[in-house]
Amino acid sequence: MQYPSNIRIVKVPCIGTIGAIHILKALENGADGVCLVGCSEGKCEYSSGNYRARKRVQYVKNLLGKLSIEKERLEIYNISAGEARKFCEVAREVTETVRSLGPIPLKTKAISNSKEE
Amino acid sequence: MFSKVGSVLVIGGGIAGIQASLDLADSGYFVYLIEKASFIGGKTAQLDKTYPLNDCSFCIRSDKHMECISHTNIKILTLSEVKDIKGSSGDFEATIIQHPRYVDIDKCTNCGLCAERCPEEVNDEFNEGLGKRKVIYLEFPEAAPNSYVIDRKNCLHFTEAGCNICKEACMEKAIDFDQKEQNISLNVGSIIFAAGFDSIIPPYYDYDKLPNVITSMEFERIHSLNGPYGGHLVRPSDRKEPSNIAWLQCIGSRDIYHNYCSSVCCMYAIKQAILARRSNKMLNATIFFMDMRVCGKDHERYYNHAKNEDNIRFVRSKVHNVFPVSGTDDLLIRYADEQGNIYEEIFNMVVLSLGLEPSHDAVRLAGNLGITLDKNNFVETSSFTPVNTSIPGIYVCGAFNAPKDISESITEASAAACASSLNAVSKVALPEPFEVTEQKPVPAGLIIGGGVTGMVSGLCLADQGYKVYLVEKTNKLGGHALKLRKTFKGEDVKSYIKELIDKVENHPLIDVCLNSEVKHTDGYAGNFSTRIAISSSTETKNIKHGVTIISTGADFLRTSEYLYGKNSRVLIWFHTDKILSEEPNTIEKANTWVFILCVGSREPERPYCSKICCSSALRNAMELKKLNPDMEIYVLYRDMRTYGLIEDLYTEARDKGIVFIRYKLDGKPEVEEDQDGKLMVRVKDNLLGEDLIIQPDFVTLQTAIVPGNNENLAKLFKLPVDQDGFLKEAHKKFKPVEFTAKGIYFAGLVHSPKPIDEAISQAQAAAAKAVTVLSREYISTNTEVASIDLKLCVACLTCARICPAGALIINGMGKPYIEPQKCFGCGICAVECPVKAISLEHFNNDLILTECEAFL
Amino acid sequence: MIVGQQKDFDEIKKMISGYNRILVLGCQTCVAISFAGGMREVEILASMIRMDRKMAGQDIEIVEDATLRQCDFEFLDSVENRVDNCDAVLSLACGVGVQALAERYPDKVILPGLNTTFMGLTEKMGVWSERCAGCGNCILDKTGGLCPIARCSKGLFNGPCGGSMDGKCEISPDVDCVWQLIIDRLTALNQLEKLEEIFPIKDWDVSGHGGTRKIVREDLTA
Amino acid sequence: MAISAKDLDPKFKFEIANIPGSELLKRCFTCGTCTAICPVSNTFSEYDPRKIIHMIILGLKDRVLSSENIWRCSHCETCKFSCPQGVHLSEIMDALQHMAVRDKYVTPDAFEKFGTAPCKAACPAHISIQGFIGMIAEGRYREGLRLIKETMPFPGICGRICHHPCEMKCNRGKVDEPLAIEYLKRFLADRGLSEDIGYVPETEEKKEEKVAVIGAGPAGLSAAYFLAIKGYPVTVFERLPVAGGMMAVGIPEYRLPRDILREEIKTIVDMGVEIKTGVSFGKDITIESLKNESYRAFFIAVGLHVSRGLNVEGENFDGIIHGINFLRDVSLKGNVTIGARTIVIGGGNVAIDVALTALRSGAKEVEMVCLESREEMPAWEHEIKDALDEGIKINNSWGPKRFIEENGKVKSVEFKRCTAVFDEKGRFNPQYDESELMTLEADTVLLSIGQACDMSFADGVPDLDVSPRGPSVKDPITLETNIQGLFVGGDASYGPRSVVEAVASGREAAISIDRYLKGEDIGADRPLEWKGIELEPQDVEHLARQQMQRLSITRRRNSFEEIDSGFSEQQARLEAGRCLRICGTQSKGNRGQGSGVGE
Repeated sequence: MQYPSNIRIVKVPCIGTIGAIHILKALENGADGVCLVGCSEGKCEYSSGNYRARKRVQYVKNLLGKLSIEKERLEIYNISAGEARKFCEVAREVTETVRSLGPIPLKTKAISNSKEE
Repeated sequence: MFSKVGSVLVIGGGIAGIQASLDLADSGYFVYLIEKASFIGGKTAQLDKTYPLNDCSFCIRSDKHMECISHTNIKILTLSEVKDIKGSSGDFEATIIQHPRYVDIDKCTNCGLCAERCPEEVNDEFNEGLGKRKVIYLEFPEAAPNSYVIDRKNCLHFTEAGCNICKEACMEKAIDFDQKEQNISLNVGSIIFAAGFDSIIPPYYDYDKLPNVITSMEFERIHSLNGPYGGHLVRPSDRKEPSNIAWLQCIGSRDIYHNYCSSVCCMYAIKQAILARRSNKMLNATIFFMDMRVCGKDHERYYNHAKNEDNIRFVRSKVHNVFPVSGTDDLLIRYADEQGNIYEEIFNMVVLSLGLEPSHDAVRLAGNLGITLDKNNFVETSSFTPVNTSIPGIYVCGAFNAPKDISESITEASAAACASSLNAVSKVALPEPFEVTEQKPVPAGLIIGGGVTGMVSGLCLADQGYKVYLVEKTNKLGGHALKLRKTFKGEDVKSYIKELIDKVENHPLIDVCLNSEVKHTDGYAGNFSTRIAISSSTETKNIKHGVTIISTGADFLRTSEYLYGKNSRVLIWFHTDKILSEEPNTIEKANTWVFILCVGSREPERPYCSKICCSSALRNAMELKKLNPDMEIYVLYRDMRTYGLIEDLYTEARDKGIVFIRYKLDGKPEVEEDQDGKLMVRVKDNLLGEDLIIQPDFVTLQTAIVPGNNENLAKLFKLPVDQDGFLKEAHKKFKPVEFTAKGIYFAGLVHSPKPIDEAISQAQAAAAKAVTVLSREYISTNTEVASIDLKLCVACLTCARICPAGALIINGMGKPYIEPQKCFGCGICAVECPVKAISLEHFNNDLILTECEAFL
Repeated sequence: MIVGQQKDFDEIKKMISGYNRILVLGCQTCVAISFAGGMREVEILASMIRMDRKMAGQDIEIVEDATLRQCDFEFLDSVENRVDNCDAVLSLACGVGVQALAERYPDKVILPGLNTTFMGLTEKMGVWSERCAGCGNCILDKTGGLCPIARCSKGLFNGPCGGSMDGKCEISPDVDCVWQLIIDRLTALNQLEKLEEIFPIKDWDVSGHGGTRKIVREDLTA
Repeated sequence: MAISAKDLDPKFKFEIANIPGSELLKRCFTCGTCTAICPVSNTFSEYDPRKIIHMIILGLKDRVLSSENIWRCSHCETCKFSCPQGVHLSEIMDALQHMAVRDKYVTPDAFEKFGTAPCKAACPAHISIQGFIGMIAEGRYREGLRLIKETMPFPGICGRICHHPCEMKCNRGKVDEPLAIEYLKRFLADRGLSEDIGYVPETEEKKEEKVAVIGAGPAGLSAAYFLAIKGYPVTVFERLPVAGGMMAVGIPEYRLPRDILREEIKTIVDMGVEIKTGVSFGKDITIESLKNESYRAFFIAVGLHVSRGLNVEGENFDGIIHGINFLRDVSLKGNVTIGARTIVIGGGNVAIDVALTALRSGAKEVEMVCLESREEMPAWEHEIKDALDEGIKINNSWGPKRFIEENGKVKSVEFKRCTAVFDEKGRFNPQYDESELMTLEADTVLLSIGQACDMSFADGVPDLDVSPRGPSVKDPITLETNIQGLFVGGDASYGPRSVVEAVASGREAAISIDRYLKGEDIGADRPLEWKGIELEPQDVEHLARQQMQRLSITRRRNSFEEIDSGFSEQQARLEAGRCLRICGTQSKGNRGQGSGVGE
């Protein structure tokens, strides 16, 4: 079982602990996409962490829209810890999506814009 | 006097063994956990999802595995077997053989290089032989201990001397072919058999020849993401997705070879059918069964849902043959419906719902030790001491006691932990709590409800030296059990209760408060304070206690159906008990007696099974027969739910000539009286398609068990109540006697209807859980607790509003305060705090940020 | 408390264009509670600005900070250095805070990141609604503790208008008719007769219509 | 129509359940397995065994006993091991039928009207042949084997050497060829041995009364087997050093490998039967000595182990050997020297065994000489064919006149033409034409002209009525003798017959002994007679009978290797699939197929 090597995993006790700022920081610092992986809906050990995270992802997607960054770069999935295979699949899927979008405009535009100058 | 030894030997590292070990270890005992396999988890580890929540089995149990592996009070011996046990209660000498793993657990990093290189492949037992594995292997990625193991029998190093490929591949130098078998001698105070079960080998159905006839465990593996087919539901012969699957129930159960019910198969078959339908919406799932035995909490609802929402077809017919359909890999099943019509249907795959047999190794060992086994080789236990074997100091829990599911096994494991701890007195040091606050737990328990359950819990705590306050609403102890005569095994309930009440009333540490009710309660695990009102006076009493156990029981339905209340010969179950004890003449004069089951249970307004009605009806019917052998007894039932070893009672009842007639919910029996007040019962016989008119002298109604006034209780203790009005446990499968809130437990019928033996084991389990709190040197807190920087806090209340644990309160000064006993460290408050005043001890915001920033 | 709402990002972008060293300054009081201008929002906004500038190929230096209250000069002293070192301050405080900042640092460009919306309360997590219009002449004693000035769309004083339907305001079925609430409440309090008293014409002088309001307590002044 | 109390007889279920074999009746929990599996139900929709059981339990006595349905069971036993609660439908139907006759719901000729499959009826042991064949077809081998062992302890033996009268009666024979019943039985037995699914019948709770069996041949061992099932402690005394009787010392190894025999005898020993070999009844032990050892019942089945004489001149010269002695010596000693030119006198199956064994024991040339013409020969056709195939010359219609010696050793035999073997009444009374003579050279002459009983056993039980041929039976059905508690059976009591008949005899003896020891009426309801129902199969596709692999002629020479190699699993299933499966049922109605509804 393998997942793409260009995925960086940040482990958190509950997906509910990931705030908008964490997602933004990751993107700002060079991640081309961010994928939140939490427990299945209704199965949160902390009762509502994954539910909150899902709403928060929507919020950040809106922020990304304002920045003209593709919303697809951010996604949230519910995968339980036993579903290693599903995780790998999702990881591949996410990588594929992000790859098809290309590098985050943050990098490309920064380069092209600076060239124009 | 011999000196008692402070450690306990737990045989079997399945879910029951793990739970028993954890409870004992948490209460300060040292545990040796012996497991035959190379990993702990047992059969549960092979399961994909568990009913009735369809939870990922691994997610939840893996916590327990890790806890068990890392607990300083537990020594796990994998690849080990018990060779012999000598000595007696309090001082046993056990000889263990530990087989070599050939891999150093501490060095192995699970890189997998060894297995990659290993040239030899064999069938993978963990996947029920459906896949292959190397000879050096990890059973499954999350196996605990998480280390590779060498299967000596097939290893070329041993069979063809000299293969060293894996050894050379290992960078960590973890492979050691020189490891030798070890004899280990252990001195323990008590022993718990948690040896579990072996699946019955399918005796027919051409299981060995037809690849698409699979066992239920094979289905679990196929459906598992870490299984042989990566979780794709395909059939073995051609790896194609089946479009219709049949489940055949009672394979190796309820037959002449295994004349008991394996208890779990109905539920797991439904679960598997639901999962199959989820992975393929177009799939036809059919379950062939005899009686649908879904008696546990929420099980009936699960069944109804499967039938009505998931479109799973249930066919009441036992199937004995599966025929190959030539030219395909499909299978033909022939079955008869109740009217006698015979059908033939073709399925792509057939799952045999295999029954449970007590672990063969354990049977041998138990036999050598002289432990009394019943005729089916399960350990013989009494309803009143459900985890005690015939040898003092040796206890049993889980499926070796009787067929049972995970939650019942876990309950029983805790019960066994409780019972065995009385034999092993001296304790070892507990691991340091993460955060030590100065407070010690109040060494007392409050028990609410003075029925059998409450009394058993109370005695368990008191016998371990804790003060017990037993609060009972009525003016006497005993509860509804006072109305009962006998258990399903035929033991005398009355004398048991009398003895129990005596013990409770005379126990120096038990303070019985009759006519009392709880008015207010406050605090947290280790330190509760509760106000009790005594109904006869205006006086109230304040109690300090470290734990609370709720055992307020349940009530019975006062029905208005079937002329109850209008004709004095229509009785409720306990009236029958009464007549049996007090009116032998009445019985001698009666010619015909009718029992009607499921009165008020399993109906739209009460969609649950009351679990005890079948056995209580049969027990009373047998007693009636004994007093008057000529009496004709009819039992009108919907499904005969004599699960587990209770099946014996059903067999015996049929042997005695009791007549069983099945009715359907839409064709309930009618009870009428003629001009002379004589009773007449009309019921449709489904087999003959004709009405049967019985003129009984008495009709006994097995009325539903209904929840007591749990709403109040729930409000008082801030506890969740389920849809049926019973208390709701923290997790149906893995935390069966706990609430999410710590320090408060429950036992007995307040949680769901159950027979006396299960209530008693739950009572012991609750006590075991309570002891894990009471036995601490300090009130323990969770390892990860949020903390608030009050300088930054603006008391916006956000945290208090969102905390899922209810651990955040705003004190009178307008400042938030986190109750460390309640906080479970999820970090949600920290991320939501608008002024960033909250952080998580081990997991603060900056750490995540740093990680998120480390991308370029 | 004062409830604010962050300005649209495009507007903020326009506002800060041309400035390359910006202090984003939050206020940890009212607007923090309404999730518009606390430290948490400062971080998010700062991150967005940085990303936006980066995509435009422009450099920007952002300093993130927040004061306990921006509407008190004393709290503003602590950020003096930071203010000095930037081209502009993007304040996430309410209008009062923005102005306090502007007054305290007269040479600095001070920009508002929020629209200050109303005085109100948190109905539940994430929902805020207006309760007080600051009219300077409270009549809540007569209306059962519910303010028709702040909560009646038409600011009526003597009972509901003809548009009140099923307890809802005619402007939207989501808005409660405050007069319905007032009547219900007074009925429950058995004080319905209070409504029989006709409200006199309200003195709007104290509501700001008479110029900027100021309160002086002689006993407290130095 | 509603059923009311007056229609019900609550005692009915107890009445039926008290009949042996029907005990578990009340265990029925109406799962429906029996109905789904029953070939009769599958062809005749009125017949629903589950309903019948349910009606018994309800007490619908009149309705059940007057129903035609109770007569429809074909006793195929297909359902026997499928009922999860072990209810034996066939036995219950039997009980119902007898009760219906007894209580005059029907006249006794009802028994005539319905019956069973002709194979089962024809089998002396009444094996439920159609049942075990059905089980093979469904892959339920273990159950098939178990079903055979209900009535026959030697499926491996009888699967090889049985004269299979069942096959003669097979209804399939009317279409193409009869089922290979014998070989299918062998298939189950072999599979049982090779795959360790061998079935050791369960024995009832141990009883007190000891039973002695004299003679460990098929009859004696069968009696021991059935008595052991009933829980009796049984000891079998055998004069020879091995158990098995003629199966061990008569039937040659190339037809019956000895390991098969050993395994099937071992099963009986595993059931608790003690076999004492090398014990002569009449010499080492007697009835008196056994009674002193507290044996309570006796079964004598000593067989026919001595050869008849010829009464011909020179009969006692060296080189003239009795065929059964020869076979016994080959079996026991392994190696018997025999001349290059051997003559076998006799035309029965044993003579052929003797001839073929001679061929395997070193004889270069074997000729058979018999009184009968080729058509009259008592040996079975396929056996004669085997002999001819292996190059044995058969001289028909010759009788020995005299033996000619050289140095006291036989040199040649002179034969006279036999003109008729039987007289006009069909009795054995050979006529000769002394003018037509033939002389054959011989190094060895093997006489195989009939067997007789060794009467020395009579010394052990002087009071027993005997005839010159063997012990006398008082009642051929119960096998009682003039001595109470002493029963006789097997060849010694009725003359030379086959193993399966000996098994039947042993079983009848066991029934008698059981009833005797229980003090019951020994003769009641006996014999159990089966009527095979003839069928005119129509529209049946022709399917060839499966053929067994046989050893090549060249490999048979000088080798005792088994000739027939048995069916492969595939062959067995194909062959079992040829069974019509409806034999014994009366109706040909067909049931619809389709999807049933769920709950």
